[in-house]
Amino acid sequence: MFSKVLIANRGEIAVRIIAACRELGIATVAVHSEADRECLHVKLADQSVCIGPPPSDASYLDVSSVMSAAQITGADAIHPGYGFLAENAHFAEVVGECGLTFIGPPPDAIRLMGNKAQARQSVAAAEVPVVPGSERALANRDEAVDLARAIGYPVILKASAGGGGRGMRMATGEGELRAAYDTARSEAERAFGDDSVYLEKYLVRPRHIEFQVLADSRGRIIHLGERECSIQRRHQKIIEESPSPALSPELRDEMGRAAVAAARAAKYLNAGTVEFLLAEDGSYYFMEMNTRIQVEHPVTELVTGVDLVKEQLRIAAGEPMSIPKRRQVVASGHAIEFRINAEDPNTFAPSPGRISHLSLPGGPGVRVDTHLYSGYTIPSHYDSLMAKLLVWGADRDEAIVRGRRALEMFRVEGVKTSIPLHLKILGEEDFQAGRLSTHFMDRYAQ
Amino acid sequence: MFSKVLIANRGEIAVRIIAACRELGIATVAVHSEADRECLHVKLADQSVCIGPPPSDASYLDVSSVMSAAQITGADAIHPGYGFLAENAHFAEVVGECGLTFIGPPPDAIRLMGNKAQARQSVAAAEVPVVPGSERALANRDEAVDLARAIGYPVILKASAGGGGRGMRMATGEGELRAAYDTARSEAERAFGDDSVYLEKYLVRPRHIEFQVLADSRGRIIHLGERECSIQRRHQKIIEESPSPALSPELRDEMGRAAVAAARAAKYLNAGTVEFLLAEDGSYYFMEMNTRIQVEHPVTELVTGVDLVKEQLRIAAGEPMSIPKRRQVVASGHAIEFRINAEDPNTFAPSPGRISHLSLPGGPGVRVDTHLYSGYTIPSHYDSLMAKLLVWGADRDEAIVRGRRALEMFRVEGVKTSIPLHLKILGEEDFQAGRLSTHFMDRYAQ
Amino acid sequence: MMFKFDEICELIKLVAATGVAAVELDHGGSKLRIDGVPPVVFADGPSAAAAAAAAPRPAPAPAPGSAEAQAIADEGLHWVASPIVGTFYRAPNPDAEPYVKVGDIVHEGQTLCIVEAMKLMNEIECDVAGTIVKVLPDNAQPVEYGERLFAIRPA
Amino acid sequence: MMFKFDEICELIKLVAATGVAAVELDHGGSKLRIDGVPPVVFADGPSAAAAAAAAPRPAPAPAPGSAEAQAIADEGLHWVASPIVGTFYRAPNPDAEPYVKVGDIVHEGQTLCIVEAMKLMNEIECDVAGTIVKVLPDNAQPVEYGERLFAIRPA
Repeated sequence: MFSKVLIANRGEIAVRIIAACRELGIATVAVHSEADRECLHVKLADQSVCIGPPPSDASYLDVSSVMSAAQITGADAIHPGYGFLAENAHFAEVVGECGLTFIGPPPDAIRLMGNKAQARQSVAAAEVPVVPGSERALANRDEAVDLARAIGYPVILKASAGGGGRGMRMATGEGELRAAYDTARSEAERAFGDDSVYLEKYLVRPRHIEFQVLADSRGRIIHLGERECSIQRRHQKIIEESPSPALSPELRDEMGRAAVAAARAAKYLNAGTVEFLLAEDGSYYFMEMNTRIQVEHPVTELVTGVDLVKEQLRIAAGEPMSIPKRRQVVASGHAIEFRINAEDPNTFAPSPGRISHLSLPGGPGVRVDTHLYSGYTIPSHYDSLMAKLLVWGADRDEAIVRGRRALEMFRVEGVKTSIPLHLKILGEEDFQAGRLSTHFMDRYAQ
Repeated sequence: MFSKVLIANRGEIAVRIIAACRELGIATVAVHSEADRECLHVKLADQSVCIGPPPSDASYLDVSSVMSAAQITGADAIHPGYGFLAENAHFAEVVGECGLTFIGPPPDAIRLMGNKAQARQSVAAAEVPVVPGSERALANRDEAVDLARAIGYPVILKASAGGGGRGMRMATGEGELRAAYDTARSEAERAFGDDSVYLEKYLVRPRHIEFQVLADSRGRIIHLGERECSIQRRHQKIIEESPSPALSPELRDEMGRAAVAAARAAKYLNAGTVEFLLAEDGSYYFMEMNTRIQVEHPVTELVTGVDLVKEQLRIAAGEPMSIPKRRQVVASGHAIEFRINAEDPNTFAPSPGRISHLSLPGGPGVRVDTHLYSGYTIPSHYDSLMAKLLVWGADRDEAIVRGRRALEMFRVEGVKTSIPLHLKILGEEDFQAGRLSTHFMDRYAQ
Repeated sequence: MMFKFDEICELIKLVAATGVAAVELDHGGSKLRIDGVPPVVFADGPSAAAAAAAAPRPAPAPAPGSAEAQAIADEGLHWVASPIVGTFYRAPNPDAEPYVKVGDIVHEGQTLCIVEAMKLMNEIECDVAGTIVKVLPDNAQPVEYGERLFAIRPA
Repeated sequence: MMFKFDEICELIKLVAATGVAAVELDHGGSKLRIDGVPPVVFADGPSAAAAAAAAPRPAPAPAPGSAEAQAIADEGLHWVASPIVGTFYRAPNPDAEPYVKVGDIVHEGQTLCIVEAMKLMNEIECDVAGTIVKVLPDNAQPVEYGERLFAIRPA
């Protein structure tokens, strides 16, 4: 096992990694920008090094500063957390070249999964379903019609050069598609100066379902069940839960096997997440693989009892994962995560500032991962996540009422928080009934 | 279910009960003394009433003030927590006479178990083992010798009028007993003015093992496994854990059945705890039954997933307990509780004062039940318990390393705490090996 | 130095523990001053700063939310507070006249009101001679321990 | 100074921990004043406490634990801080003379030291003309970003 790990991150995930290291008897080095001198991870680590000014690109994203900090402190491994350098294949390579261990997958796996087209090709070759479509630009209208007939309606036309919803046209039948084809092309031309469009199956109200996988150097790859992350706004997850109210044991088993196959195809090692879109008809499609520990990993920890960050450390050190081979990982109960951001609950505008009063919820089934303390000033330079509130209940209903009471007992003064938004979502009949989709948050669109 | 519950307690247990009430949709009334205006339970409850000056006997122990507070707020039930009025049969009776529900056992069960001799007789009649002995004063030395022969050595002579260790004499054989008999009598005479002594089997290094029971109005009585509470000082528990490292599944089953039999003999209702002494040879003896929720109840909650306080509320409201009948309550993993007191870790002297900085541990397997917040002043009028730190691990070893890291990440400034004591205990080889007894803390005696 | 380092530490701890406002020493050209722990002030609304200024809490304290008690505080008035939790009644029965009303001259030992607790009618007596300036709770209103009932201008 | 540095540190910690408002000492021409942590005011709205606590932090701050930096602060000196994380070297190689030593007169652009990071030797240049008053890190000592390396009295 490592003797000293440098944590190339800040805030709650740095604190989380310190906890795992301590439990394994590993010394920790915190790095921090000038804006983070008072951040909790700096106070809790065994050593700390200031690596740069407040902007991330000159501190947390600066490979050379992070590596220097590792060298002057004698760390033998680096945990990147999530964000910042976590999915930077070049960084992972540099760490290895300097003779240290990168706590994450091999650079090649990061690189493969970081390229959407290559990732899609790689998992499709492993017979993992991908969203059916043309991938390449369509030659003409007839090709679109033929393809749509093959994959089934509804379909969506997207600008090859596009993004942000512009140049996108949905069609539920052939007539509509023929009409939409020209519109989409001219929109694409106007918006991007390139009129090529491609076609994909359109998923009406898909759910975001992701599977946690673990792969060790002994060739063992397992999944630890799913997390449903459909409650998101502009692709930012807000609430995650496990198990998903939409999965039958059979579907879970099938998707889990697909996730393991995707990881195997990437020659994956360490913890990773395979994201799927789940259509209303039960069909599912690979979206992408995140090659790092995720913000919402505690949801899986709560229902499985597995400490994912400790597993990361064990796997990176060349040990087998600690989950007994004969024991199937059995999820028990239901867990929900609420991301508590320092932001206005209505406008979503960031609300940095000083925490003048703090009282965290406790009691049964409550977990709080945070770097907050009373008197701490949330800097404006980084993301607004200030705490993850997690609840566990014997079933989904208990998790929901527990979530409500924990949110009510979570008292923060000095900054605006997303707590009122979470309470609003919990009050929605659709949420309570588990009727979720990635469009859930549209109801709150301004 | 109740619509409004008054909580006749303060501090962390009042906060714990508020959490349970909120999860069941019940409004809460906090009561508080003048010293507790700023206590967290007052801030978190829906309503609060000041019931008296700081001393407990004029506030939290004043039946009339508590009842008046219930009446002016329209509460329909009272939860007594632990301590204060929790095991006061008269109070339970008054609550009933006023047309409110006492959330606890019937007054008769409280009264029966509150009388040590009657409790012993009652459970012995239900074939629950009690410490063998004479119960009454011995007539002469020969009676002592005969009795000792019957119950087996070692035995202990105790002053009938005694207490506090004076007039107590241990004997490992007949010769020793004959010699000790006169000494014990004359010591008893000198100490208490009464030379009568009785004899009991002496347990060499007993463990304190207690079983959590639940009984509902449908006649169902179950146990939820044991807690080992051997780490105690002057009968004050310091660390509790579940399961006990000393119990085989067979012994657990047998003692659990004895605990249920004891509760049934008392016509018990609601949550209660049956305490046993477990001798080194595996024999066990009923000590007493605590007719209330206990400080250490979260240990059981962590390994079973059952919310005991919510079960208390359901049972008191006449509902069946929510644990499915066909589902055996299965304990999973290992839980340890550390009582964090505001006291000097070496002298055990209370250390009231203002919390100038607070940062609670989080992350996997950590639960904190507390009423602390940064800026809160711990009053000197009440007990020194300021937080209960609980950890869960997949096994005892994980629970221990997690306990260590959580204690290290628990940062309190402004008062002295027992955190260093806990770290010292965790470092003991005997603790790590599970070699526990009620004499464990003797090594730290001053 | 007049004090050793350890002694100064002890003094600081003592000041903090006892809650005294300040200790000042001036001896032979040496000076030592320790200001005590400032009171913690809680407030729900925007009046936090104002509340912070009003540091020392008078005993008995005004009931939370009792705005009027706050408004007419600090005028040299004497306050009669409820010694028990219960329901405040201004008169011995619903049809009777109130025991006292604003402007009445009262003497020590005179009954001012009843606070009912546990079906017992507790007569609250006046502990000062003077004039009733204010009756704070409404009739039949619940009152908590220490809640202010009457403001009296001592004679 | 009447107290040693460590003792003052202890006093500061004690003041913060106990919550006392201030400690002031005046002895034999030496003065020490420690103001406590400002009181916490709980409020929903913008509060005075929040503003009071937002004490301006000087930039670049002395590295934590850098006692000497603390001791000779605030004397109108110019500080040269490390722009990178790495290892501090006073000379271009182990056998060479240091680039500069205390008392040397330096000019803008002059090399003062090397900070090695990732096997690269980064020459740190002087950004002011003046006299070297202090060299803070020892040779071959690791330094963090913003850590003070030299104190220079500007010419």
